[in-house]
Amino acid sequence: MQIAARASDGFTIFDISGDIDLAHSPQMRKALLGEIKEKRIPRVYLNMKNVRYIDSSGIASLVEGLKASRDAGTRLILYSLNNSVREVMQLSRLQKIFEIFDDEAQALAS
Amino acid sequence: MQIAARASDGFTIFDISGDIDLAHSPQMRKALLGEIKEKRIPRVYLNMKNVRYIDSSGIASLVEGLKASRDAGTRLILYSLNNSVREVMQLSRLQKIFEIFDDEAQALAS
Amino acid sequence: MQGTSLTESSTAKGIRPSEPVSSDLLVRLQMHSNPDALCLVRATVERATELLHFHETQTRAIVRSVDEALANVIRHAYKGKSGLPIEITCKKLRVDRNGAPVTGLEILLEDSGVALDPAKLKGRALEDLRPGGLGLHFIYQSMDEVEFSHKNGKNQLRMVKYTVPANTVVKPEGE
Amino acid sequence: MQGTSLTESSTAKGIRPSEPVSSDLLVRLQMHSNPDALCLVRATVERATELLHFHETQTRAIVRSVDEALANVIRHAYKGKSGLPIEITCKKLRVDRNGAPVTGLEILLEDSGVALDPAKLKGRALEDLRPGGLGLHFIYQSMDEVEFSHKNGKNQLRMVKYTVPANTVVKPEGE
Ligand SMILES: Nc1ncnc2c1ncn2[C@@H]1O[C@H](COP(=O)(O)OP(=O)(O)O)[C@@H](O)[C@H]1O
Ligand SMILES: Nc1ncnc2c1ncn2[C@@H]1O[C@H](COP(=O)(O)OP(=O)(O)O)[C@@H](O)[C@H]1O
Repeated sequence: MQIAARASDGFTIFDISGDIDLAHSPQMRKALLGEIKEKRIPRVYLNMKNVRYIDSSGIASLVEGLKASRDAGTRLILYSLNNSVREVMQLSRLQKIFEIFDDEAQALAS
Repeated sequence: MQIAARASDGFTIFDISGDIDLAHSPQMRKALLGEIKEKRIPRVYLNMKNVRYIDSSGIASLVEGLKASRDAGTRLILYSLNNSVREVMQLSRLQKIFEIFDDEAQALAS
Repeated sequence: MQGTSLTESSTAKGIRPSEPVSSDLLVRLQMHSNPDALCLVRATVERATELLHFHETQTRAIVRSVDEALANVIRHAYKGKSGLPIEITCKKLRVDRNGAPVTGLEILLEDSGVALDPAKLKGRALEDLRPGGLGLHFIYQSMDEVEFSHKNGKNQLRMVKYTVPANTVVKPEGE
Repeated sequence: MQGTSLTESSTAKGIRPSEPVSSDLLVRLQMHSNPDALCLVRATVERATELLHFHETQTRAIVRSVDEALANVIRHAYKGKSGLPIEITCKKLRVDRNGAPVTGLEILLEDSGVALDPAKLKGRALEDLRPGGLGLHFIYQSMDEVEFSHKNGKNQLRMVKYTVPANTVVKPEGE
């Protein structure tokens, strides 16, 4: 997994690629919580376009991020989920809990 | 590996996809030799666009096809080779022996 | 132009056709309880499902189940300790438990960690929005057969998926 | 906008960091001498090379070498007979043979087939346009170390590739 941040006024976009699995979800969790809890960035976007795989520990990290953003009164927004990630969201019954958009344009406009 | 034939007047195009390895090169060999030796088709094209991997047994089958086409006075033409296939051609020092084109348009116009 | 599919299964030139062997082993993997190795297993299992012509969605479901089960072995059976042995055996099944002809993939995971507590194996209600507790849920949702057992001092988890749903689908109670 | 790379290697939450283990086993595979299983091994080895951050071209060269070597075991050592055992062990190397720090992938293939004839192991001149005789050439071209041996009744082929070319590269004579 690789995670890179694009920071701007009032928001941060994380471009994530590869596999968010047991070996790598802690790295994503740390990045997310840093932006949400510590820096209190109003909108944090996750670009999931190049995420090949996400496991339950990755989902758990996203849920932690979502909870932290609710506590902080900020937003966590996901976009460009491929079939594999969508399926896991559905299996976890989380597709309605998260803010999910089809692409970056729609996510940024939301 | 999957191999499908598009037959037309005076030529046949084989669209090959997947891995041409020890398990599958006999199938490609059979298809090639059928078209070249038995049917004596003047031009046989191999569309390699979706070939993910080719091993030395696959290369051996191509060489057999090339020899058969020389014997028959016909042409065997390859196109749309990806990096992986190109490397194997170079390792085998065969890139100058085969007729190789960048894409279908160039191959058909040749 | 006319389209003819030439796909067929064939043995290599000079290779004698497969002789009947007692077991239909596809591959056995031995790894250590290291999260970095999970990606290797996912790749292997993915190809094994392709070999058996599972659909893409089924492939992803199987890969996910094996990955989650291995993650559980690492985190729970081995309590996060690395360097401990895990074995994964992938077999092709040609008959189901009633002897009916099927195509199935059997995956057997074996570890020498602490034996598991069956009471904990039910997974949790999803209504509760909290991190964790999803792995078993994914597995039970995805596989046709899921059996935990303890044999010769080893934990075994046997999972089976059929290319077409088998008549006899063994699901844990409560699913 | 400013770009910050956050890539780091990290252990999972609740997982103790790797303890030093005697060997750096990545994965061991057991398969039968069946050409259909080659695609499984290629996928596994590909991921192992990704784990060690080999470049794409190096990855393809390593995968190709393992595949060709296994094809030779099936065709030559086992004379095309299927169902016979082959073992592939992938290890991460941290030092080369002189003890210098490196990152390397060691792949050990083991079979119980007929012992090979070293005289045949040179490969052939490529000028001669004929099918066959390319596999060993691919292997010698691609790997940094290639060693055939026979131990405990087993044929062993040990191949090593370093992420950066090592100082001591062992090539067979004549290459
Ligand atoms: N291989 C295992 N060994 C021991 N306990 C296990 C194993 N797999 C699952 N469990 C138990 O079942 C529970 C539920 O597992 P799971 O649904 O994967 O969620 P999580 O691992 O996030 O808690 C675990 O918390 C653990 O107590
Ligand atoms: N694992 C092996 N066991 C026995 N003989 C082998 C083995 N690998 C290679 N050889 C010998 O080396 C020769 C050259 O091998 P190779 O370059 O792969 O080409 P090919 O297999 O097409 O002949 C083979 O023909 C065979 O005689």
